[in-house]
Amino acid sequence: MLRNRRIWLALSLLVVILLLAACGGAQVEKVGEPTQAPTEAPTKAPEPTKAPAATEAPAEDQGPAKAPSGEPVKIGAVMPLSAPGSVTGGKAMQAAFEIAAEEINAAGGILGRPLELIMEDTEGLPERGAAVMEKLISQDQVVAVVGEYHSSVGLAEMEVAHDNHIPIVFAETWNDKITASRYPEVFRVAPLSSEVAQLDTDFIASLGVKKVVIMTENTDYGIPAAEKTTEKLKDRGIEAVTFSADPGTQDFSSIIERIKGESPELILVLLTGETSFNFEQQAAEAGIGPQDVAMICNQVAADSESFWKNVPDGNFCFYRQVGLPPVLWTDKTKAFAEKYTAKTGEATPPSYAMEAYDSLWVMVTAINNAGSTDPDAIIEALENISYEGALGTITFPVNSKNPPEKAGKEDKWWHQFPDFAAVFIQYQQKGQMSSDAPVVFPDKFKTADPILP
Amino acid sequence: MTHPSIFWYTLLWLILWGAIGALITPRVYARKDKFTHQTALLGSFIGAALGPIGLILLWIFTPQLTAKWLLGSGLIALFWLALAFAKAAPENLCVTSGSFVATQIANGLVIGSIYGLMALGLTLIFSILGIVSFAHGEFYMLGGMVTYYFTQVWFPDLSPLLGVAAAALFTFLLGALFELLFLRPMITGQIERPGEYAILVTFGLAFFLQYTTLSLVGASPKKVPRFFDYPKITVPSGTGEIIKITPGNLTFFDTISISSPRFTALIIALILLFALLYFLYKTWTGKALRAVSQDRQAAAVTGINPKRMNTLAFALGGMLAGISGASLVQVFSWVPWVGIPASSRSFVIIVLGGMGSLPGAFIGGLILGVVEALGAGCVPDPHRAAAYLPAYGMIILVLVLLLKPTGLFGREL
Amino acid sequence: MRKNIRTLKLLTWILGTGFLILLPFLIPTRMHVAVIALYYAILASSWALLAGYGGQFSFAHMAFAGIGAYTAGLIGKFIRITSAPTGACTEFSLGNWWLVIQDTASPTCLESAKATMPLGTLIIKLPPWLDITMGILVGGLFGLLIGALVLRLRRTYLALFTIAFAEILRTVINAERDVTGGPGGLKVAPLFPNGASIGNHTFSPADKLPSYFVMLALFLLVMALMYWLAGSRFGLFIRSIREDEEAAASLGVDVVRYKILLFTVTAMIAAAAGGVYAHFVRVIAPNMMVIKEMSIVIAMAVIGGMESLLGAAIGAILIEFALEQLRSNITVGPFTLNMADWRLVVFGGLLMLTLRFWGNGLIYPIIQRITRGGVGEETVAKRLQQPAANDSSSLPDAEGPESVP
Amino acid sequence: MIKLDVNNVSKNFGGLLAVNHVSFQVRGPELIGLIGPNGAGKTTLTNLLSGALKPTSGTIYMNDQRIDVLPPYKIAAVGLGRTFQVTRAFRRMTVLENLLVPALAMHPAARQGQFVKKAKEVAEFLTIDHLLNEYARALSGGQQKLLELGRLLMLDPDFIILDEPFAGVHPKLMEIIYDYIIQTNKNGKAFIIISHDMETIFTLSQRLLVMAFGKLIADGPPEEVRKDPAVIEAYLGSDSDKPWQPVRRQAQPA
Repeated sequence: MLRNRRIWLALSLLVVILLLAACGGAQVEKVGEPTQAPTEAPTKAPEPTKAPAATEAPAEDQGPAKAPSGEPVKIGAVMPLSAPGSVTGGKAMQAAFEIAAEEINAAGGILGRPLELIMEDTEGLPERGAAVMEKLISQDQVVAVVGEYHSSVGLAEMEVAHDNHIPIVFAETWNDKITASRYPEVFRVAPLSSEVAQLDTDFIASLGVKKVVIMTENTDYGIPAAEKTTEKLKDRGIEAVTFSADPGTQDFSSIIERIKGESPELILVLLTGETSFNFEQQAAEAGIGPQDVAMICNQVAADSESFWKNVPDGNFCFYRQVGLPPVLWTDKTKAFAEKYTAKTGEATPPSYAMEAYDSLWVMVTAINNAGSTDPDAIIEALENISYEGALGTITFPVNSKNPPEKAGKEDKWWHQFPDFAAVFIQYQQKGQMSSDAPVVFPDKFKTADPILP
Repeated sequence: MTHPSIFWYTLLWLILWGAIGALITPRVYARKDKFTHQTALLGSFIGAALGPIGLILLWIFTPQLTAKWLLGSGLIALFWLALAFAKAAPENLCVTSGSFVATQIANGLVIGSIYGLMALGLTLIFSILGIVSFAHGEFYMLGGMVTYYFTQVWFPDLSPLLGVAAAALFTFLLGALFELLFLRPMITGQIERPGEYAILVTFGLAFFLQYTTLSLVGASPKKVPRFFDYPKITVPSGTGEIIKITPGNLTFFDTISISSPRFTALIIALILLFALLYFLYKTWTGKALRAVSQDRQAAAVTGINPKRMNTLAFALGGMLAGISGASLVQVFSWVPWVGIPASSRSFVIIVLGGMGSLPGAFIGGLILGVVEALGAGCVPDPHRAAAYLPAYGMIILVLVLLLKPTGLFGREL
Repeated sequence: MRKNIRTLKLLTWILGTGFLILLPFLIPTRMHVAVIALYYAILASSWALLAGYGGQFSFAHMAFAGIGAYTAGLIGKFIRITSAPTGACTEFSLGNWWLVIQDTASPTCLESAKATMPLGTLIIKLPPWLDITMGILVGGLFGLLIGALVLRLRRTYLALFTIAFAEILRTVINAERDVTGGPGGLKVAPLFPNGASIGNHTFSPADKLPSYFVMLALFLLVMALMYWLAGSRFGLFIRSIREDEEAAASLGVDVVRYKILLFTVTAMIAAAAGGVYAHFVRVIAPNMMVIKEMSIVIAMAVIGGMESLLGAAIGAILIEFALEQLRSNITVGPFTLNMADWRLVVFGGLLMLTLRFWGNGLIYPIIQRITRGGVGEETVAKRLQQPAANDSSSLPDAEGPESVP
Repeated sequence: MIKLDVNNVSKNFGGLLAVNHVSFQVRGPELIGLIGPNGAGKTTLTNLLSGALKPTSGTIYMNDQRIDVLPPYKIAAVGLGRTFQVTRAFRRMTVLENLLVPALAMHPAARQGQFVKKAKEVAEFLTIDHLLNEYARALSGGQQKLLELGRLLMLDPDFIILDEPFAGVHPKLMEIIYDYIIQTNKNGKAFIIISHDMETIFTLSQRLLVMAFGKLIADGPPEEVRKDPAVIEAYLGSDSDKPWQPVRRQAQPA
């Protein structure tokens, strides 16, 4: 093979020139010297990493003084609208964003200027999410970004937001790492994955089961969530075995047989979106569905219409609903729910729609409070915000003035909305609408006892 | 696995002696001036099955190669592998539970028969047109989609079987149309480099169909409820059930459990298989098709129009994929990209069965179904077992290409 | 005449290169797309060399880009050079330095070892150019292995095998999330981890401009390399193999060797592009290898002109910009077209129509017209005046497709 | 001294013995004709000699080197060149490029420019020099056959096998091919020529091999072979083709 010396010579030449071209040099770290990792510089004030690059210069012109009046303020919204992302989730978020944008413009817009919401499809892909953020920031020159459904995409997006110093309010990304990054630009109105795991554990323990199978998805959301739940269940003396599958898996028959072999008393489905429907129905057909074993279905079951279409044997499924239970709905929630039903025809808005709706409103309120579109001003306004939304009163109490060390909290609480509520609901009748299905946990919101098979 | 080293060392041993056998045996046969064809394969099998002793005996006696030798030594090698696995992972369900293994194999055979049906279409196209259709998975996807729209959206009261028939008709017509518009020019000499063109244009068709479907129907999953709710029957009633039927599930001998939509799909696949065999062997058109696949020019001389046979073959092949999809749409949720893994699978199957061989395609489908089911059922790490599903097919593909590129029933090149 | 054409060609090259160098100043806000466009240009033109020149249809080109990207990313994630032994990680001594691998069994070994290592110990992450080089080598190795396995068989097998290989590679990267990060992706250091400075102008690591010029340099290098290869005996042989393998073999061309060589070289080029891409986008996910990406690269090469490296590259750049431009929805009367999906339909249809009606692509004929100036047709006309030929050859030529074994 | 030894060579296609224990020897620059009815195994034998197919049993030696185990390109290097029944010019390459391929393949260290002059001479000899920069696909069928012969001259093998060199060729070009064979043979190259054009083959060759049903049924000077009863039987027996008429078509082997 080496006879064609000249070709190999040329190839090595290529390598050498690449070497010269990419003389980026190595990253050198010295033991004993403080590193520049953001996690280790908590008390440092948000430092604008703005570089004097040509590509970013126009962003400076976004200040209200220089801009002509009446020119819209641009905010980016990111969500998965095509596969492999969760399209169900993305579409719901899109509808919520549209509702919020209409309301905002009807209420006088931002800083007296109209809001232009630029919605982008992240396809559920991290690299696509990063590219979309680049596009929003450099090409559309948005002043802030809201949204996102998938944790893995959110993790990629927050890096871009951090690099470009653009504030971002995440709507439905649960991974603890997002706020644990302690980036000054990153805020979140969605719950923390670890806290949800705690809730799941409490519920499972209240049912009195001893053996649980967790069916999770092989993603940045699913694996950590399964690990944390397993850990917490173990503390309560409950054994848990985890199986995982890629999002989009079609055939679960082999896994289901293996799950049968474990003879679980409860199956916790952490697969998201459409994949969860696929699993739940196949499990039902194999005889370990919700009618045979207690099953906590994925929260997309809240979309009752598509749930019953995809999982006709899904009776007695439990699912977790994040967000206020209907009894605690604020006026804002009710108003939003009404508009959402009018727009989409669904009975109740799913939690991610509420979160999307609130994330945009929070951002706009902060910009109005700040009185400018300067990132630092927006971040400061966000840290001080107290906004009455569909999810309750949104605040970010752990922030640069009250860092986690001082608040006695873990890093994950940084810029995190702390008061999220969640309940467990059970479909107790075939074909039931999610708005009619009873709340079974926690006790204070309970409308019916859980039915175990 | 409790003792993973047992398994891995056994595997290494099998591979080592298999490789030695494959490399040296043909030389030994050649030196003795014997028929060397496929002796590499025989050597690798004997090496894996019986190690150095078997190889030395083989080299001393150099027996005439027969299928029995291959099958026997192959089975022995598989036995060693299974034994090593059992010793390495004594707690694994595949080792402890016979009913689990039986159910996995049964499920593998059921799903494999549908893979086989789909691959049959691909191999039919190959045997007549001499091309591999890279859009085969999209016909499968469309079959399911059409069934969904017919039985769920447009005519909600329609019998599901009519939905399947509609899917068959649609994919048949689509196949014929594509053949006429894009493949016909190949044989009439309008395309300069037909071989390359065929690969690319079918690949382009796959892309086009997939995204057209996505744009039209959206990405949210479509689901057809199972075609038939079986009545609740237990035979014999009382103790010692042989067959127990519930609306969603069938249980045989109290051990093998098959979900009822899969069983329905199996029945459809089998009916179709027999219909196809009848068509190919008993009708004039079917005989003409087979004649064309054997010798184009000779067939043309006898009055068969090979161009028309091309159209028919492509349409039929697409239809087989379409029906496979239509019969599985009640098992899985259906999205516009379900065809991608399905087509990869068909490629593995036709290489395994032998390009252009009809029985090869069906048997290859069954083998792949069982291998995938056992792989997903037995790989100890539950995180990886299902995720690696497509990789089991890949292992088969590599082994076939290494050992016997013509496949199980392939014609010699 | 001939000299004029050569000057014209040279002029075109200089103009084209100049245009690409000046591009950042024309579209400063679109640099991200510009870099991605160059990435696709490298992939499409190297695929054109493989398929258009060599007749080897591989669907694993994106997989090789993925191998390059992941090798670069994984080296950055797991491998460090230290000036003192850690005593905790897997490590190899290199004289005074230690090569440290933080394997998945002990992912935090280096962190914990910091406490015990002497103060001032240097911990060095390999520079991007080195891990890209490693990526190229690993890509080449995979190319060699696959080539050796499949290229001795009929060419349909290559297409079948590579499509399956690409899917499996993606599956494995998805499944091995401890190592690769799974579908959530792998973070990669920027191309210039410490920023870059030209003169007294400093760029931050997140700036696109330095990355653009690195990708541009790679693109120009790869084009030069491929044009040189295509013009050498290697190019002659692979084209003869494309035309007729058996005939080429009967004339003494070592068919299998040249096919493997071609496959390996193009795999390495794809891996190089993937490595630079990884450092540019800074998060890579297995989805960069999906069939859709491969389809787009093929559409770019075919529409540009499979038999022209330049045509494929121009096709790639134009299509990438068009694809990004076409993302926004189009409303026609009461209907809103979701262009995110429909644009791919358009390109899928265009791919098929181009194949069917314009076998040479849409851009290559334009290039040909510029560079050949109608010379080809002229001599064909000359030949037609020669009465020596008898074209009514009765030899059967209707063997059907794929008659070349 | 050119030497070819074909010893007991057989080729089995899934039960069909296409070539059945064929043996013959060639010594020196002979000009041999190979004839036989359709499906007799002539093309299979050619493929076995050139390495495109591997024999099921038997051995082939050329100049005392065993070649049946070698890949085709190495057989070409040993000194055996061939043409194909259906012309196989590299259609999307120019005539000049077509001619350069074998020359460069034979001389790994040489530069491209070295052979251009020789290629021009060869093209001139075959009267296709005005087409040097033309794509081969633009050539007529006959000219493509000439191009194939030109490639053989550039390859410069000791032993040349021509498969149907006269089929479907304009009489004027046929003359050129005829001259080519005679002249190259005089330059010390051995030939095996397969043809259905009996008239030409009988006048051209010094020795005739006759195959039927995979077997070599006759081997000798043309006059002797013409009288051989086995040959007459083979041609008149089951096949409807008339023995001494030129046959233009021959079916492809499956």
